Amino acid sequence: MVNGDKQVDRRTFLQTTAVAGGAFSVAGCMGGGGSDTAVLGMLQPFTGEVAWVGESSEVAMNIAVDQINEAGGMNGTDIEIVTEDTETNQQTAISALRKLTDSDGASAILGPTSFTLPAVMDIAQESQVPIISPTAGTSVLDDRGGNYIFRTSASDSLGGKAMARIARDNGYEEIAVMYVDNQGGRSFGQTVIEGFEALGGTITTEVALTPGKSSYRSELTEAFQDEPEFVSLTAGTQTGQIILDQWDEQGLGGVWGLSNDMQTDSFAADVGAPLEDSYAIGPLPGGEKYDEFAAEYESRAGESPQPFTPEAYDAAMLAALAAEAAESNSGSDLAGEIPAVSKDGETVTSFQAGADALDNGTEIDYDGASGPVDITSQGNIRSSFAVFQSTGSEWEQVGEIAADSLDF
Amino acid sequence: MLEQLSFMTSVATVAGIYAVLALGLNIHWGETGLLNFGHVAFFAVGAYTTAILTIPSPTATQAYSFGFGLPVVVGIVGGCIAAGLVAVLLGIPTLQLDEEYLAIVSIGLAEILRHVMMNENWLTGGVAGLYGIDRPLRGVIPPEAYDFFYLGLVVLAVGLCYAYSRRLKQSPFGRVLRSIRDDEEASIALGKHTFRYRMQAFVVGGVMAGLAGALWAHYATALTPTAFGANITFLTWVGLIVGGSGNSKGAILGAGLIIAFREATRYLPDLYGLGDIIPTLRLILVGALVIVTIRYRPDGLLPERDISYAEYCKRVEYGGE
Amino acid sequence: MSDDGLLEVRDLNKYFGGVTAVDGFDMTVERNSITGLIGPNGAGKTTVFRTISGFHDPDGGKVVFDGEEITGKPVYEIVEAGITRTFQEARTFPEMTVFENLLVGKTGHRGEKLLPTTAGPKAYAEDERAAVEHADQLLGYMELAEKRDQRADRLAVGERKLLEIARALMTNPDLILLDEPMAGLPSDLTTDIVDYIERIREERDQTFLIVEHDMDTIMNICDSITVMEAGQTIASGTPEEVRNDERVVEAYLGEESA
Amino acid sequence: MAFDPQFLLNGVIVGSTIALAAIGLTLIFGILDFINFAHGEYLTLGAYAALVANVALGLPFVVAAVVAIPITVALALALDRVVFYPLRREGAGALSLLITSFGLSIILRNAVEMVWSSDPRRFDVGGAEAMAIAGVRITAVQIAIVVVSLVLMIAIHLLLTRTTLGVTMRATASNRSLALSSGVNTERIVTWTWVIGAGLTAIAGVLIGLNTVVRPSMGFGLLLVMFAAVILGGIGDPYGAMLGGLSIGIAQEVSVAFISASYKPAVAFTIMVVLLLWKPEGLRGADT
Repeated sequence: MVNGDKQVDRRTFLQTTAVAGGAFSVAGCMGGGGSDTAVLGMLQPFTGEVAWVGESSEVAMNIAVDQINEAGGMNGTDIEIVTEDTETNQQTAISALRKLTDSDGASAILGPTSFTLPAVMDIAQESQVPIISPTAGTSVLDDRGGNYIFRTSASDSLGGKAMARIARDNGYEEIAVMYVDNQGGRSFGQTVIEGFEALGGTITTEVALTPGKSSYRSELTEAFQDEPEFVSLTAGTQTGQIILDQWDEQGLGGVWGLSNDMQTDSFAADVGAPLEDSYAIGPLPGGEKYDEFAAEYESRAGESPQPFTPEAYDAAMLAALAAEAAESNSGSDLAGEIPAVSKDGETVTSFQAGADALDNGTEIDYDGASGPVDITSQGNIRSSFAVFQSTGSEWEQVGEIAADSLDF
Repeated sequence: MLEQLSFMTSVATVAGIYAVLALGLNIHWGETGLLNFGHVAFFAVGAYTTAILTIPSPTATQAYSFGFGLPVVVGIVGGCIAAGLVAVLLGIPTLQLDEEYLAIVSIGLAEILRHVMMNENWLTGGVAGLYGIDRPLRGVIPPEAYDFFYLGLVVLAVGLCYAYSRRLKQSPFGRVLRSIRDDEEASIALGKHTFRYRMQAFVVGGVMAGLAGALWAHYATALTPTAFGANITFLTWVGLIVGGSGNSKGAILGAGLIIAFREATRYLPDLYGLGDIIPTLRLILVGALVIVTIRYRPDGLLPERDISYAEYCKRVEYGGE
Repeated sequence: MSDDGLLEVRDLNKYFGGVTAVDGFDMTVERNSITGLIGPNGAGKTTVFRTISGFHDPDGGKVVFDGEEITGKPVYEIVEAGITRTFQEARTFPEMTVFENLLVGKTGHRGEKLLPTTAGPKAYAEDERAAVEHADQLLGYMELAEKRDQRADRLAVGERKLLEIARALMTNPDLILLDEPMAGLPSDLTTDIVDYIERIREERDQTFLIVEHDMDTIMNICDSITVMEAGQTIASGTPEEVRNDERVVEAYLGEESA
Repeated sequence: MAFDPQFLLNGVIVGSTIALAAIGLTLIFGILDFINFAHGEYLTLGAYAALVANVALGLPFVVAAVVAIPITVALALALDRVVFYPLRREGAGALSLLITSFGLSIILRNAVEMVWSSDPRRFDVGGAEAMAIAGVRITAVQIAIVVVSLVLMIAIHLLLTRTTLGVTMRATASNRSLALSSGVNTERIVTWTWVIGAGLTAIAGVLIGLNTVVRPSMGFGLLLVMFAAVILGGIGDPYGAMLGGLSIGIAQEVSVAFISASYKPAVAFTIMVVLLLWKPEGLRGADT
């Protein structure tokens, strides 16, 4: 390389860089967790294809935190949210988690998704800060959770079995399975296959998809080559919609069984008439509590709640209630209380009610926007699923699959 | 402040790992002129090899089929060797190509490798990855001091790679590498078997990247394919270019700066409250740093230094020490 | 042709795709001579040159050097046998100093192997000392000592030519192949180079083979000249003989009128 | 089971758009002598320019697509002036340009995401339904995509063979030792290279967006595939790039019938690596 006259000499450059770096660090010391607030960290993707996850769950978490702060805060201390971007990348996620636990002194971490959760769970455990993920369905967590790792969303291994049941219960004997080839998609898709075969059905084709491609026509051709009448699809809304649009365009027929990511009314409306009679699974609607949450969400974000937002709201609530029960905002103290406040006690649906009950020495059972949210000692929730069918413009609940019927 | 120190320790550890990567890349590009854009491949091979060698054998629910439960030391050495072997395999087809071809083919090979990691569950655990990777001397070092211990280990690795790079640089071997970088045909004309040199340099740099991967595996304790995207190669390149290629000190400085810059920009939201656009803005800043450095400081902060006649005479006089 | 030629090229053939570049070419280079290989554009000189130095594999014929057949051997073996070439455009290593440029030329240096390098400088100290001394001596000989710490890309064109020849000498060759050494040089520098070549031949008992396009430039420096056209040898002998050869005149006239 | 020709058709559709974008990349590669990592972002910018014209301003799709071309070209030229030209003037090496282009790629991609978010968007064109023709399903839009791509490729052929500019460009691109050092009015050729390269790439972006969706990562996601096409065709060879783009598109789609679809992205690279081992000078071979 040629040294032009524009060369900045080394000292100037180093000084500039050092000053800039120093300014950032100082700002960091001032900005992060002062002692007058408690910090809840949020670790989600905010850039790239799944940026919507971070953005929408931040809205949900803000709703929860505002309500908690209005009720006097967590153990009398106002909560501040610090968000960090995982960039859906293990390395960044670890650095970001370290910043939240070490630098910001977070009491608990909400997030991340299946992509990065398995990669950070040991580190959270070591740092003794609980992780409550509203978004990680991966079956890896089935027997790795508990202690410091919890989630408010159902495991893919349950979701997959529920999907298998829907297909079987509706009389389909041969189905095809498509899933995006990432942490979340594959564990869900694989359990659909295992579950459906366990129920005596046959899988005609299994197609693993790379997310983020522009054309899935060949994958569709492959999946529909034996003309299955039912195809299970596990994908995010973006990839899902491309696939369904191209399926419609190609006129391939059959009905779909869609994973919970796609069980939103905006998705059903966007795909529209072709989706009529297709199925989706989703969490059992949380009744009144959900409606209340949905209304608040809509007023803040200007759209109906995205998938996993009620779970994000509940995750924040659980963290705060656990802190109340532990009478401490330290992560290692409150972690142990997370399963305890979620089940077996007086049913509460708000932070205020829960905090009051705990002050009176009553055990509580938090029921939230996403359902009863009962956390097992393994950190999972054991929830029932709702079965939805599309009317061609929205999802309509047509049945329920009880948690007990998924033990096969 | 203690919390800050702890965070700084983890940033320094990551920076150290990148420094080892950058030192390896410096052997490739800085010394030999190999346009390697698939550096992450060696990193990944080092990481997965040590993971597979050290994790316990799988239980029924786990996707992978091999876990040997060997000591961490064996794993790290194994990771380096495997990375070296992969360098030989990748080198055979690619090192005979023109440099631009090498750049693109090496990206391609790294991508193929990433897809293998994602799909071959029996070996790598697939997208679910490998977890519970042991850390050296975990039971012996007190937990509160462990991060510092591990940082020490990484610093040691940086020191070793630096010392070795320096030894290469000052040796006649390094001189031949530089001659190949400057003008391969002229080097051939002087009777140098340049393919062999390119290959040896490729392996040495690859082994360093493998070491970085092994260190990463035992630091992160979990591996998933998402940790091995092309952005790692790119970040290493940026570090090397900013620091100064052809200069080992520059490689270390650059890697440190780029990681510090990446982590420091995390504090941006606290400063200005720009809200939603902050994460994208951070990445834009990293991009801008690259362009600005290349424009105003093309040889990096610490450019390559010539070895003078006097130094040669002196070295020969003291019997080479 | 005598049998004790240092280099003997016999019936050399080389094709590129369907095109014949060299077609049964013969030549001999006598020991301690300065031999010229000339011919009009496209005659195949460069191909012959590259084939002798090992940069091309011939499709037929043989090259014998010092009694040993080196046909089709890789460059590093040919250099080891004692033939080193230079380039028309003086290819030095631009980002290395003059002194380092010379050091690279040292052959058979233990320190250029990875294992001794790893073991440390002591393992190759002897060879390095020899290399430094050799380079030092050549620097003085070629009057480049003042420039030894200069990076090669900062040298003037003529100095670069000298450096390249000095670097070739570092390999201790018996035969040096010069590829148009005078190309692109102003006339005073040309004289300089010619002086150096003659001096080296006399003082260091060196043999040169010079490939040149322009006949006049090398008439007064060569002992013997081989002329080729269309891949074949059309004449060889002393400059005087060659200058008066009809076919040579024709070949060069043909080019001028073209 | 019999091989379904549908795979082949899908490959032709995908391949023809890749081919268009790859022509631009190979010309820039050949003439400016560096690997432009930001090339994919020009594709994205083209698609978003058309999207804004079509959806936000309500222009008919065809008009929007045409409007997108000058916008992308202007952007590419402006970026060249600000980012690449100063480096070229100082005689910076190919690597400086390459690394700079990678930095530029990050900036552009994230800027697009900042402005339009990462949500996928669609053009406002009528809903397409596939027709069954000779056992394969194809939509009217897809027929249009293939036709437009073909017409543009023919146009490029005429430009490269029938105009002085084109001939000079081709000569410069294919003989890289000549590139930019031979003293012809090089900056003018550079300008035209960007105009043609960015223009074609913008159209490719619009067509890809039309075939599927428009999103910030669409160009970057295709970058490596385009590289593979360029290498396959031989650097600097526009016809090679067309052939390479088509072959890779077809190979990728057809591969789904035989191997796991999650290996699909690796197919392009595998072909590229194998070809380089077998024939390092590219599909069409060297001219010498």
